[in-house]
Amino acid sequence: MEELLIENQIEAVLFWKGEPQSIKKLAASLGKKEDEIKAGLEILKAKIADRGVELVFKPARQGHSGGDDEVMLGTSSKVSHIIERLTKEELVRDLGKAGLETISIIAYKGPISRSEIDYIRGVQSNFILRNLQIRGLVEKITNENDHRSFFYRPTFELLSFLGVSKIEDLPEYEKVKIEFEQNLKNETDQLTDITSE
Amino acid sequence: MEELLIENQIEAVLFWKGEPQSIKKLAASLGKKEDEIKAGLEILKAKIADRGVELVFKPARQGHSGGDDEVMLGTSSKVSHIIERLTKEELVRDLGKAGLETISIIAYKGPISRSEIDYIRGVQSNFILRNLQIRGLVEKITNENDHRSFFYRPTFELLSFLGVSKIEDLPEYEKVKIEFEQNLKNETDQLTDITSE
Amino acid sequence: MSDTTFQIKTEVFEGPLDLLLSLIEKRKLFINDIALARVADDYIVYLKSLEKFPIADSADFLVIASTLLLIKSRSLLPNLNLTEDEQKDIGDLERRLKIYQRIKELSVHIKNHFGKDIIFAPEPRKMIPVFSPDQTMTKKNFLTAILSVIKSLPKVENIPKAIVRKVVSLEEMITNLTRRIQSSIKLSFREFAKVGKEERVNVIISFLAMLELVKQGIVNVKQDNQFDDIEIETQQTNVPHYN
Repeated sequence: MEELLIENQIEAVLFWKGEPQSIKKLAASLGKKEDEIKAGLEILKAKIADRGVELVFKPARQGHSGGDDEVMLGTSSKVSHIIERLTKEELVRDLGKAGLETISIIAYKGPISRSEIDYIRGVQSNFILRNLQIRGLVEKITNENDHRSFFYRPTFELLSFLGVSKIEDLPEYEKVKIEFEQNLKNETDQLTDITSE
Repeated sequence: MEELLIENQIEAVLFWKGEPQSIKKLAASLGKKEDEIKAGLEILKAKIADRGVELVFKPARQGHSGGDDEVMLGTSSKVSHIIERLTKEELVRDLGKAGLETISIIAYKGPISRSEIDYIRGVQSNFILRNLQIRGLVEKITNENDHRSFFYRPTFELLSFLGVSKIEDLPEYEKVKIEFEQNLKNETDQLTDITSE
Repeated sequence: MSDTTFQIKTEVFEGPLDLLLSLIEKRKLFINDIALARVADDYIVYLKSLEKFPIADSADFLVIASTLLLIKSRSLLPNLNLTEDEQKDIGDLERRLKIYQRIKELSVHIKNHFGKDIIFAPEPRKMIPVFSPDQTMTKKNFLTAILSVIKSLPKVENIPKAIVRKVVSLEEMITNLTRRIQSSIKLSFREFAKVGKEERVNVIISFLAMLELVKQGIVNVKQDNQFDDIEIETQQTNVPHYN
């Protein structure tokens, strides 16, 4: 497959990250020299002048060592009123059946990993989990035993909102836990079968 | 401040969300009609044809609910190797024989019911279907004509992994569709005795 | 029909159609009833060769075996009368195999593309969380939701009833078929005697032997005397097996 022009490669990385990237980092990611990245950024800037996203440059601050020129892709300032509105809407939307289901699993079974949640629900939960995080209902914590993986648990605010001081105060907590373990035991037995498929 | 062209507004929202959006939702977000959004998407698609990002479409089908047309902005398939190096997520490429078979059926013949999948494969597919759903490669939607039954169709994740911006871009897709419709039409009439969902 | 059966023991098959298709393709045949009659023996021999044959899977395999037996019987005994349903089963099997074969071809495309040039969804966009529950966030709703989650966890269930019913009806079918073939042979004997095609009779007798193989080798059937009722041993009914 033919390779994309450098400005398009830069665009792809910046779009994918959605966060400021240093020129140095971009150069390393793309296997290019910093000067090439800078030139590519100039071309990209001109190319997207008339579009819905724009480049934002953050020069390294004078006198700060280790500071690097950074750049990010962001939405055009001309749509900031729309984005503001959408951000607010995001927070008032109904969480729906999937939301309630996911959050109840995290409440009763948390801390729990995403793959476990996916497994229990039988579908991927990445979008709904992100939504629950933005709404401040669940939070992600690092797995002490494996720093590359995460667990989800209910936030403190959610528990006080529900009026429980600790998670064990949820209705029928012990009973649910036992029932879960019994049913899920069968599940894991089956999982080994499934994955060998 | 002058307003951005609709295609640029769409791009901004898709960039900002970073998740699939339904046409309906986009229309509501931008205060436009769905047709305007669709036309805008076509322009956007043409505009970014030679860039670092691309659009992925997942259409609703007539008679299949759960079924809004949806669209997502992702990185160009031409920078796949670059993003793959950057991503921390583990990419599982192995589908297994059952998985490959089932995915092929859903990709080329979906939306399709479980009993039809069983019929074609000659074995029960409930476990592999659950497995594929947990992996996020296929999803279940409700049959609009019969709310107790379901259809399976490809997800964005599957389209992304296949590197196609729409399912019709798969090799032989149109040819196969005609084949199945013409030559093998009565196959569904034979479904009577196969286990129902 | 004199070809030796193919040794395919080492392969793992997704199901009866997978097995059948591979048998046909190994003999480089097109999918039609002649091809199906030719691979019927291979199919049965393969089933016979399996040491452990879980009943849940065997149901799927046996349904197809029964249709193959029909096709083979008909190819050997043109005067064997088939019911409308049986005719339909045969046409159906051919059609299913053709679709399956096409799907197999198409799966090569999927295999070649999957994970090769991925269109990546962007990293989750960072937003500062703002505590904003909706009205469904109550203890009561949490409990209702979690109970329904537990309830919908897949159960380790035994084989669907429809399949069990099919196994039973398959046994009946083989019994019936055996009787029908027996009487058909008696009829045919006169014809054969006239034309003197002894060879053909031998083929039919060996075919009947094969029927016995099916009965004894796969489902562990018990038959004390030749025309007694056949009892099926299905002790494993509650132990499903999934590949």
